[in-house]
Amino acid sequence: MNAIKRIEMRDIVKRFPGVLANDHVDFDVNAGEVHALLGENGAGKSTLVRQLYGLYRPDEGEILIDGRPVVFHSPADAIRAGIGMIHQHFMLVPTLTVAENVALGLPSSRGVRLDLDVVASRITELSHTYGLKVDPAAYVWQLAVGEQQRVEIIKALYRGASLIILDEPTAVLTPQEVDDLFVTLRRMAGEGHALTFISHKLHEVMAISDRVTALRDGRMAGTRPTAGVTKEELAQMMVGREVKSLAPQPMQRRDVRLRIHALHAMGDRGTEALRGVSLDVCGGQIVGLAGVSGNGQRELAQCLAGLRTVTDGRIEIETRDMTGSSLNERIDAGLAYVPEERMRDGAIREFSVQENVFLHEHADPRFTHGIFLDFGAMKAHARDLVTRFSIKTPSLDTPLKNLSGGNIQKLILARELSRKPRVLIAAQPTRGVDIGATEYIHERLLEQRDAGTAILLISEDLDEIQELSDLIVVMYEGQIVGTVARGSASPETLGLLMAGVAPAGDRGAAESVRPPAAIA
Amino acid sequence: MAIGIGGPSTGRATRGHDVVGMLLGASLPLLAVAAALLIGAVMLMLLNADPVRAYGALLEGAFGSTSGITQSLVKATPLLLVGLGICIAFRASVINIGAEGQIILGAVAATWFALEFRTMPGWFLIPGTIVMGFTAGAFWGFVPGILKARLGVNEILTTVMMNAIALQFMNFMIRGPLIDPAGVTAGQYLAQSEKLPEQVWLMRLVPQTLLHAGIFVALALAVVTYVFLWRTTIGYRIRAVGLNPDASRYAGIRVPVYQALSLTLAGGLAGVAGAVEVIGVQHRLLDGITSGYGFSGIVTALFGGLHPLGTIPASFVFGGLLVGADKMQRAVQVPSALIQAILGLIVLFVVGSQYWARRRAARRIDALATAAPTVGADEVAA
Amino acid sequence: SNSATQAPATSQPASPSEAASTAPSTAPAESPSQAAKKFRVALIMPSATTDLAFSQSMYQALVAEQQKAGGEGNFEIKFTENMFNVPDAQAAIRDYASQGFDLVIAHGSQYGAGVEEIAKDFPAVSFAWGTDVNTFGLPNVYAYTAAAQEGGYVNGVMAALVTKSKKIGVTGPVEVGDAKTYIDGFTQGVAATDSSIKVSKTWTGSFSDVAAMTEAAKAHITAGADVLTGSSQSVVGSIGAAKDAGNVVWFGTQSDQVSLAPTLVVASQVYDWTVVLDDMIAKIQSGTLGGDTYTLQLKNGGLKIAYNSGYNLSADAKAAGDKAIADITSGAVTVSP
Amino acid sequence: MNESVLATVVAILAAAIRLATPYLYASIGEMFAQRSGVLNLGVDGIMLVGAFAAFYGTLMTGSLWVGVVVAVLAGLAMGMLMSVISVTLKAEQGISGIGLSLFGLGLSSLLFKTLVGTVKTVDGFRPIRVPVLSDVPYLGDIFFSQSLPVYVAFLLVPVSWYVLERTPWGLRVRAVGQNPAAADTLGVNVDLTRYLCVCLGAMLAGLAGASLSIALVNLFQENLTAGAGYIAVALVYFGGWRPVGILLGALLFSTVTAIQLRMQVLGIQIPSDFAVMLPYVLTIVALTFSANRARQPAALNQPFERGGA
Ligand SMILES: Nc1ncnc2c1ncn2[C@@H]1O[C@H](COP(=O)(O)OP(=O)(O)OP(=O)(O)O)[C@@H](O)[C@H]1O
Ligand SMILES: Nc1ncnc2c1ncn2[C@@H]1O[C@H](COP(=O)(O)OP(=O)(O)OP(=O)(O)O)[C@@H](O)[C@H]1O
Ligand SMILES: [Mg+2]
Ligand SMILES: [Mg+2]
Repeated sequence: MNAIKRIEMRDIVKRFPGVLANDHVDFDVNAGEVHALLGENGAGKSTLVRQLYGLYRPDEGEILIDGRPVVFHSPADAIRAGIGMIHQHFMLVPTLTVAENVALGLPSSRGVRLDLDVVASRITELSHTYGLKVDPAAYVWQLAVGEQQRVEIIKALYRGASLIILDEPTAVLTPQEVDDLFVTLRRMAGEGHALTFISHKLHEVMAISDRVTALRDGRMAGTRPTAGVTKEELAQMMVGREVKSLAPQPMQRRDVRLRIHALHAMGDRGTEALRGVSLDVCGGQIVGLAGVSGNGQRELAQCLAGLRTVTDGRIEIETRDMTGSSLNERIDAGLAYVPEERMRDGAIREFSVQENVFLHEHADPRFTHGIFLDFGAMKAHARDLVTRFSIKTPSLDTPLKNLSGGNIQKLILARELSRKPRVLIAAQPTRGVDIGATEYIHERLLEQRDAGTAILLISEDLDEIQELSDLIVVMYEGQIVGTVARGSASPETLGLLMAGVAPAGDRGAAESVRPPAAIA
Repeated sequence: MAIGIGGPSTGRATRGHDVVGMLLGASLPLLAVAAALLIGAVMLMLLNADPVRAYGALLEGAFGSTSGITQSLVKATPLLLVGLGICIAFRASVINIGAEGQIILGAVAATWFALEFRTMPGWFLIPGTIVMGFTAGAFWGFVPGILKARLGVNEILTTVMMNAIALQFMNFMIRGPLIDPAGVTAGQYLAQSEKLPEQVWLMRLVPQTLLHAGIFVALALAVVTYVFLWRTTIGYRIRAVGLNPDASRYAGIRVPVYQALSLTLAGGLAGVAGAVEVIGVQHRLLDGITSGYGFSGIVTALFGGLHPLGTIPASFVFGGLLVGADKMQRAVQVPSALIQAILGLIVLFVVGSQYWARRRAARRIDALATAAPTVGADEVAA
Repeated sequence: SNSATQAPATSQPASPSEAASTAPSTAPAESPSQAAKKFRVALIMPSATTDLAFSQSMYQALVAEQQKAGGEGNFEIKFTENMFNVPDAQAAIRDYASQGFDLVIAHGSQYGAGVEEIAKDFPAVSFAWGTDVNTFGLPNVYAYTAAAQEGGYVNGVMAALVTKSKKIGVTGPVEVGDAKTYIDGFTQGVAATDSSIKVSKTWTGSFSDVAAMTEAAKAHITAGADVLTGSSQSVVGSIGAAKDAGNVVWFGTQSDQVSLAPTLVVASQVYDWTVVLDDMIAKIQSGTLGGDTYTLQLKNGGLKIAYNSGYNLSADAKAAGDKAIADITSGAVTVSP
Repeated sequence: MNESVLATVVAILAAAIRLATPYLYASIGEMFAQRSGVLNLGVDGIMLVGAFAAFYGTLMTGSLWVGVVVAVLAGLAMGMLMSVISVTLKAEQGISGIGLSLFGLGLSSLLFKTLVGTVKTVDGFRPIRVPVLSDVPYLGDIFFSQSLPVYVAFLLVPVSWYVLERTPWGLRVRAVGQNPAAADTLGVNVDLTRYLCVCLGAMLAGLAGASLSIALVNLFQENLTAGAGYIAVALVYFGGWRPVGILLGALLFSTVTAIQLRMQVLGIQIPSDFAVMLPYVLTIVALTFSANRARQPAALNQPFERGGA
């Protein structure tokens, strides 16, 4: 195995249609160190490291390993050079077992015969050395997100990677899992691996890294030894301005708008995803649903939207039983839904901005004559939204895919809010959106709350949950394992709840497995 | 799905700024055809036939004379009708390979209707047969449609199978229930129906040619299809379903319904093609009524960038190609199989060529995305 | 057309075709001198010239005529094959006519409508079509057909005497046209000879599905049939099956199929269109462009039973066959189509 | 009576085994293409070219093996064409396949007319009676009195299973068909893998054609396959992209066909057209009930572009 002592990227430039993703960036990592790469969404972090991994080719600049220039035509070259990467979006084949995923692309010790047993035992070794628990025989689709990440890391280690790149590895983990991961990373560094750690969470960067490089709009904002900097300096480097945090007014409680009673539903894998969820959301209240992804949040949202069949239990919108009714009926009843997967479920890339505004309402009498679309009325409405929500787009006819992630998210939010919903379900409303847009969206949500809408905020970003929610509900394995009022629980407590551990002595959480309505 | 990039991606785009795309959508397939013809030329030389003379004959036969042009239009009619159906289906990202069978069903139903009500006047009979054709074809499209929608049975396969079934069904009809009595008495059991009553024949537009009023039916339906796809709520949903079924579902659109609907409509249009072929050209039902329009219709739609209006010129060009090919066969006496091979190459090259169309489209994002003023500015400009 | 006026037979009295030729003709001016020398025929067929069946029988007849006429120089043949699509065929017919061919043969009953229409536009060109008996009362249209049932009957008579298992298998494509008339004649022949014999038929539904034909034949063989016959270009499959079985014999039709199984083909009914063409061409050259109908029969030699020397047919069977031919020729036996 | 019934049954089953052969070659080939994410609808065209190549090669040299080799090479050439269009140029796979079918139909007919002209027959593979086994009553006649290509076809079932499930290359194929992006990040060459699968499939399709023209019917004719290639594609779906499933599907289809042809011999009175319809109807019904989309390769019919959407 060829150990990398030092890897260096010089003066890297990478363009994409419509973006200068990397603008003359320098970046280097040494053996045994953790070098953090910090930056907002879209700053160019993934793009930079993807070039290091041979997924993209730099338009300008060069990559050197131990001082020697190298050109990677494909990941195969990078892997051969001893580079491994844990992708922001996992790169696993769900229909294959862990061992098969690890063995994929490697020659077998038995020539034309697969040697999965050999691979399996090697995997068990690695998991001992680095504390990465996985079952080699399990199918990937059966694994929780945290486990899947471990598989990704093992894949890299198995290939003898001496430089390992982790692209936002903590985004999907509980605070405890993050701690475990950091332990692993430390060990790896100790073993002499070079690590690149991507994140936009300052405290993580402070905790794990030896050096930190910040990117802003694809440009270098500087490289510092972590020891020598404060969070505030890093925030400055990353955003280029002060970040204001909002102080929402306490809510005025209104009537219950959304009542969920003992809800049961199956998941995509035929296992029960919701196991008796009960929850009330009142007008003028934001209930934050925290939890590690894959614990039933998605399924709950889909049940509420009428996109997943409820096997047992009841859903009421303003005391009307909606359990069996279709999405359209719920929309008429005043429900609005911002789906988690923006690009997949929330919008149509190829449709124009205007066409996307009317995904629900294209048949609304206001915008049609009979079965014919009334382009005049549609244009007027679309233009109104675009200007009111300050969405950046060349024109109303621009295909949506040419808009930035944040602007797309703004458009979806605008579309949903423009219906003056009685109940709003917002799933991961600011995922993959930069701080500017995030602030904007948060303001809108609070505004809507004060206007009396009942809002169920589903997010994996604990900071977001704690900042916005009047009431925090934690989900674990299809059940609500804790309900905490604003400010009455530390991230650690929440983390433990998210991990399914009822923290001893934390009364707030312990006794709160009852629906919140009961508390009040 | 990857196809259709050649044409404008939204209806509004046709009214203005996607001119490049349209030109590209038009020119690229032509280049592809040229490439295929080039290889054809090599084959011709191997068969020691003179390519120049051969292709001269092809052009001349297609567009060089009244009979050529009219014959091209005669073929363009069913091609356009089938192609329109293909446009609708592909916009819902449903692949319809069943046009052959749908044409047959349409033709059989039309024939049956015209013979059953032979005493009726033309003003009733002509629309009647066309509606019958549509209904029967639509049914033949509905079956695979519903199977896909409800049970996720792959439509490519069901439509292929149903072509075979339709063929046998017609065989049964034209030598059983619908067989020409005259043929039977004459002691020769020809696989063809009785001649249809004169009042159902579509008007011939040019004397001494087969050109018939069916072309107007096709053109009218092309406009209808365009309006349907880009000006109506149903068309909006079909396109949404095709581009992103998930988002459509989240928007409360019943995806399976619109997939089934698109296949049904596609079948209906193919059925009309069958009916028009019967009352416009053959005046009876007989073996080989589809003459491969079910497949060449797909290519035609591709030529037209899967756009109803683009398919109009495409059908004329492709119709001409087919007519010219026959003329070429006569002129240089090469086996008709050669033309078939060349047509196959044309299909391959046309779909292949769209690779560059996509490249081109991608580069256009650049221009749009780099300068991204807010809408306000855009309105000023507009 | 010009060929008619300047035909060698100058002694001929003015024929209707004079009028025809002087009447404004839509035929373009192709050099008369050349046409005078050369007799030009165009042939439009539904299947390939190599189908060992319907289309090939006519194509070969034309080639034979070409030999008689002394080769390409005097006798030009142009053909268009696989014209299953009728409108395309009509385009071809019209095209050939406008190129001033002397005779345009539309070799398929489905072309009738087109011939009727186009012949009116080209009064100076002679058209022939078949198989049918209808000239639409036009002076420049010939019609021709084949009494396939006659040869079928003869084959049937012999088959009845050849079979030992008293089981006979028939494989056909689709139950139409002379596939049907031949097989009907065949069954009549068998029944007339030995009513105890079981004739079972299989229709594969396709003119081209050889694999199905093979399998159908094998089905008959395993069911005990030791004599097979059938029609359409895909019977080659059945013959192949007979070959594999070894002890099964074959009766052919439309063209001589000995080449496919030199020892197993007992006899084939052969269409010989030259009988028709000889007379037709002579008439055309003498200025009569149409009006007659021809039927290939055993009587007029248009249908021949080609015995296969490679197969030793029992004397009495041969005798019975010859007798059947004689009876049909004399009219003692009439076979209904 | 009872004897004859048994005899008929044996005959039908023997025929079913025989008729299943071309489908097995073609479907298993297509299975590889589809497991790698490429829907190749051109099988019928490839079979035709393969069938002619095998026939012509045998006719010229008198050696069946030359015929087989030529058929495989012809299939390979067609496979390359399909790969360039659908893998490199990322064209819509369904349409590319139709184009390939048209081309194959035209090309094979053209070559036949220009090189051979009239119908000729060749001495194809003869049945080989497997010693001992072929003497087992009934079973012997059904299974062990077939020609070599038949035995090979059935051997292909376990072999292809092994290649797909038990070799590193098979693992790559499965990964590429499920999640090409993931395979790509592990240095698996997605396009190359697809090229290999499409070409392997095409070569097997070539053999399928050969099994028709020099084993089953021992001659070539225009459109010899009469659409068998499309059935072969259907059988892949029917078989749930698994060799054994495909085997069952092929046997089902061929058995029904064999029965259908005998129904007429046995004088069962249904119009021949409906008899001929039967296998197709049945396949649709079967597809309907075995609609196992879950097993469908996730990336089937999806061209792969790195970093692309
Ligand atoms: N394949 C691509 N094609 C076009 N543009 C791209 C592509 N990938 C990234 N971009 C753009 O390049 C810029 C940098 O993207 P990148 O993913 O590197 O940002 P990031 O720092 O990783 O953001 P995040 O924190 O959301 O992962 C963004 O504007 C993004 O939209
Ligand atoms: N897949 C893509 N193809 C083409 N262009 C893209 C793609 N993704 C992003 N872009 C371009 O990159 C720009 C930035 O995209 P991105 O989604 O990263 O926004 P961002 O930088 O995160 O800012 P924000 O999300 O806060 O609006 C967009 O304006 C868009 O034009
Ligand atoms: Mg972004
Ligand atoms: Mg990133």
